[in-house]
Amino acid sequence: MQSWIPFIPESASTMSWKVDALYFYLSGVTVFFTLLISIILVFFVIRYRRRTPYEIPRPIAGSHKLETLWTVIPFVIAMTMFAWGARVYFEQYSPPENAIEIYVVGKQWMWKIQHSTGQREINELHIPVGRKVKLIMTSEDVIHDFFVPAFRMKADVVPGIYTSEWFEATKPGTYHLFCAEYCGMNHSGMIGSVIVMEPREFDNWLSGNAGNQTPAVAGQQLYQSLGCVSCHGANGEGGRGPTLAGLFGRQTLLSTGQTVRADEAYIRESIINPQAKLVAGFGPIMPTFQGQVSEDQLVQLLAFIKSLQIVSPQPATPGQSPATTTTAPTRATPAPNAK
Amino acid sequence: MSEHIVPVKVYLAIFVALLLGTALTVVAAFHDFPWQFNTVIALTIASFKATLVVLYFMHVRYSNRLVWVIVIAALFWMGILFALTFSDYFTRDWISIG
Amino acid sequence: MAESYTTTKHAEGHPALQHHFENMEQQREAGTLGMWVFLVTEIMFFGGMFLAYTLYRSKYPAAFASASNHLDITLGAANTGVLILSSFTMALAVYGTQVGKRKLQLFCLALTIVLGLTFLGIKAVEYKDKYVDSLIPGTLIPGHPFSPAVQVPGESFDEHKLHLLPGATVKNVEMFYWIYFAMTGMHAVHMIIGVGLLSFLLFFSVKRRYGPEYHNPIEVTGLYWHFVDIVWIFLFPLLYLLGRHLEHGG
Amino acid sequence: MRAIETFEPPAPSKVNYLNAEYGLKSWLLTRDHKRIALLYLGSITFFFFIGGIYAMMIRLELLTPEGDLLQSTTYNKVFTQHGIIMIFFFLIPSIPATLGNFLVPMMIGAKDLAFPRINLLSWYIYIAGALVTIYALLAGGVDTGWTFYAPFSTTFSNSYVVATGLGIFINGFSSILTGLNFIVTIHTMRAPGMTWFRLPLFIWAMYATSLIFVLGTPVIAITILLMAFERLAHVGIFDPALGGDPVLFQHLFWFYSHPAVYIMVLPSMGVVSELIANFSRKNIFGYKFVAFSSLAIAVFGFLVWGHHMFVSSQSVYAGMIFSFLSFAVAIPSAIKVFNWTATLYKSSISYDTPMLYGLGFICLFTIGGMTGLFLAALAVDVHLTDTYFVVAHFHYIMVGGALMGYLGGLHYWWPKITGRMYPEAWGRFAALIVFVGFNLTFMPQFVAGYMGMPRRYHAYPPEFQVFNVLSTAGASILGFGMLIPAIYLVWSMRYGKRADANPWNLPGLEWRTQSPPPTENFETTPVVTWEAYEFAPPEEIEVIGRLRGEFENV
Repeated sequence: MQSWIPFIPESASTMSWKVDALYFYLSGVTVFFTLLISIILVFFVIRYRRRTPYEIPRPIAGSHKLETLWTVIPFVIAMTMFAWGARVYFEQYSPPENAIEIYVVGKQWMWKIQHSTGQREINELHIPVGRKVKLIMTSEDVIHDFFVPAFRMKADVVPGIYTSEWFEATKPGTYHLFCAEYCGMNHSGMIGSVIVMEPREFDNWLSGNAGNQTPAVAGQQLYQSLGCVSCHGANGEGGRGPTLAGLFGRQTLLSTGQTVRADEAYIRESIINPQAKLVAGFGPIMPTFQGQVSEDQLVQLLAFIKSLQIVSPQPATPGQSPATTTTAPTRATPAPNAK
Repeated sequence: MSEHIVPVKVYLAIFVALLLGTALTVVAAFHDFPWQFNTVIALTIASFKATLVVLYFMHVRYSNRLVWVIVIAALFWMGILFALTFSDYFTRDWISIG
Repeated sequence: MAESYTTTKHAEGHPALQHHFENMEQQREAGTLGMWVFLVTEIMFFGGMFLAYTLYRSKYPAAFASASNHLDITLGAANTGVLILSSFTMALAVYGTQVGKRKLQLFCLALTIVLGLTFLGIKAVEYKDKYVDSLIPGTLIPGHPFSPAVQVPGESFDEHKLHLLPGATVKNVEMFYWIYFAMTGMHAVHMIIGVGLLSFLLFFSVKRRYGPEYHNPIEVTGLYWHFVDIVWIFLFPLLYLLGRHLEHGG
Repeated sequence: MRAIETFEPPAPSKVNYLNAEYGLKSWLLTRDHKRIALLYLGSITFFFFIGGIYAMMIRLELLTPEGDLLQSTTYNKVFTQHGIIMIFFFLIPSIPATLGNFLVPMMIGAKDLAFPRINLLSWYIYIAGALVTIYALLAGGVDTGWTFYAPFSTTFSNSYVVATGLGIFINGFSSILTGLNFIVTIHTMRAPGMTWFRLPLFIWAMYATSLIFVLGTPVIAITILLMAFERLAHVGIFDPALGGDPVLFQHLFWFYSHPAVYIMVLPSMGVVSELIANFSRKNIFGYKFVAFSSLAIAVFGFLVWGHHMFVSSQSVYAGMIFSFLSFAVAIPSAIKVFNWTATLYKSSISYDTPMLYGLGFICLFTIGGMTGLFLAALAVDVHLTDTYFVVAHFHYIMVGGALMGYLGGLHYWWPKITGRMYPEAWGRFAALIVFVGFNLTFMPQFVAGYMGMPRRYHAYPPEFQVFNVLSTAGASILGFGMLIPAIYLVWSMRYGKRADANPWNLPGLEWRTQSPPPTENFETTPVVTWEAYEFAPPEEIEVIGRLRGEFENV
């Protein structure tokens, strides 16, 4: 898997060339200075070799001008590298709006992936070309890292919190997926592929693999079976517990008087440690669900609560293809049909 | 490093000040101040007490520059540890993953 | 401190002068500087724990306040007083040695040891109380897990029960107690070492080793002792006091 | 050019520190810094070869893409133990505890370090830590990586994490005591006339290193201790299942472990300053800049640890702060490289073995340092971190930098330490082999890294094989190159040509006493009246170019 430039891996995302460009700049500066120093060294070593055993060269005073010169020039060059790197980094780690959301759960030693349309995969990720894709990731055990060299993108997958990374593939193909944070015995086996498809093929793939519940639907079932309904209401309208419909992404007033944005981290914390951030006006009556719901199920509950946000007619988010949104089959989850 | 002998009176005064500081911080702890002032007050009193111990009991006030540099360096490095670690934790929410 | 020696003084011939030093002044300087540098490492050592404390206190304020309120403030304050007094007697011991008041030196060294042991005794009582209330975190004591009784709202006050403030969970209270035991335990280890050093000094003071010409060991041990005192000066408010007002306010 | 004036050699004496006393007890209870240095030298050499064997196992396994030679569990232990042994038991003590211990008192004109008993204690602590670690390795080994990331280390690993952690914890105190001893010695025990700006640059480097020892090591000690307790007693600080934060572990770990990189390379920079000046018979260009850049590196080194955590879920803004500071720390290193190069201008360069290592250091350190910029540049680091690029980069610093300096220094001071010369021809040959083998080993790893090969993989996709074959071939040459000095240095201790007091004709204090030195280093306390690297009298100083009026006093 190589690009036409030697020693550069295939470029397959909108971010690749930006990283490569900076890499070329850095390489150029490195080669220039290494050659400069080496050539001067070799020249001096030959030119000023010791000719007679007892000779003593004249001592030379240092020079403030020279010192200033070779302090300021490297500093200026370093700052261009910093600014350039920071700019692209900010882009890499700022999740875009309107991206396809895909949930990733890492565990020793596999990647479990849930599309918001219900498809589940293990160690494979199918995505369409030319669409922004955002991964929301967490781990069941140790720290992992979702690394796709062709996209020049990686992010740690940390237990206990959600992290995210995003990319927009530019070229159909099959690319390496590596775990890049050492995670124990079979770390080097925690690999897989990212399969980038043309949009039409991707739609085919989606419909060919339809039949699974969407995470939101699975979350809804959990919501019922875990008894959340009794306090939060069947549709999240609230009751003894706070309202969930439309909660996601909103500022929420807490009993301490502070406000907090109801994001993934907040919802996750409120399920496994409900007393931590109580909504104003509600007592500490909710039991903890720590240990009772897996990371997969947490992701499903999260997806369900997010879906409650959409009260008005659903916007046509392409992630949810018509085949899966209109009817929400409530049969039990079959064995994962992805490899 | 010429040696300086601190008079007993000074030690006694510092000792009394430290006891008063302790009493004050306990009393202040039960009082409900607005915002985070309970923490601020407790830490200010503790820092004041520590400063007295360092300056008088540990003779830093009468010591040479090197000792001052060492004390300040120690605080500075603690500062680095705290400031840069919390530069991470305090700015995490600035970009939400959602 | 002399930046460089203009003349090479010959050894003063004091029996305590080590062979590689030029004179007692240089030896004393080295000893004091060595202890200060060592205290810097100690600050950084405790610094790691203070960092963890700060992070989790800001992350779980309610749990930390609840746990803190369960600590015995009377014993904590008493111990603070004991330690301050011991610092005072330590300073006097150094003074006594410097000016050659031998009785003051011996008496204050002995008193400092007694006060150090008092501190450790009170600490032991506190630890025992925590053991009785099942507040020993994790499996630090195998077979005795962290399982405090929690006060139910409306129930009559029971000092052995944990009163949880809104937003606090038992799990995070457990983390407070681990930080509490780690920090006070590490502090107690330093106290024990300090008492050991002081006993050593007392033994040789009785044998008249230290006096106005040679008192560096007492001086640097004093620096160490005061440092341990300073650590406690911060531990006391951070562990015992912060969040007390919530107990009464709500 | 003028002819060298030969220093008056001290009256030869048959008694030196090596033969002043005999018997095992005279070594194990010695308080002589020179003997303690040799105790350290023996111990770290032992660990160097253990670590080297692990390195060869790693390279052999990676010759083929399949995980055929070692099982993954074995491989994970091998790379972990390679890292732990090489870093904590070889590189960190290497130059400070051997060359530093031997030379700090001699170069400043003192009879010993300020605290000889503490110095001996530090060696025993090192040995205690080493024994505990060896126990852990023999009992079953450890597989967490040398970074001990939580929660893998605290909860999930099934290996001897606590024992290994204890070994490192104990070993840390040996570093602290060495650093403390150096700081106090340099402050209080300089000979009359030895002012701060007359100190050899090696002393400045040791002073800067000691600062890091003293300020950084306690933090790793407490971190490892908390990690071990968490594993033993399920008391949570780092494991999210216990309410902890695994990223806090990374902050605390790298607060020490990034400056630790400078612990490894700063002493080498000090050695190289000595080599460059002395083997070109020239005062160092911009002495004060080189001296203060050591301190600057020690201080700035503490401000950049977060560049190991750009993808760790650390805040994007903290990442930018750390990136900025990381670029800033590159500047003092650049200043050093330029000054070393400028020193060679119009000098008289000899091609002795130590100088070859010194020149090799400059070249390799330049590459190592410049590739560090890739990892400080945020966006590129996102792609490169945890790949072989990182592996290549830090080996350029630690082997190409630290180890080259160590070998150069060892050869340079070998006649002083042992009173014997090493065989010069073999020395040059080995230096060449090491240089070639090293580049062949690690240069391909830069490419493999950018191509996307993750580190700590025991099996890898076949397209990376070509880089790994080159790398393994290079490692064989490098390994061979390391064996040659080991053999001829041992050989020379008995059969080498006898060295006189000042075999290189140098002005430094350590060359103004017999080889090997007497127990108290100098017959009488020296009085220093000359500047560092003063080969010619100061009135002959030439001011280069049209920079007249700008020069500083050397």
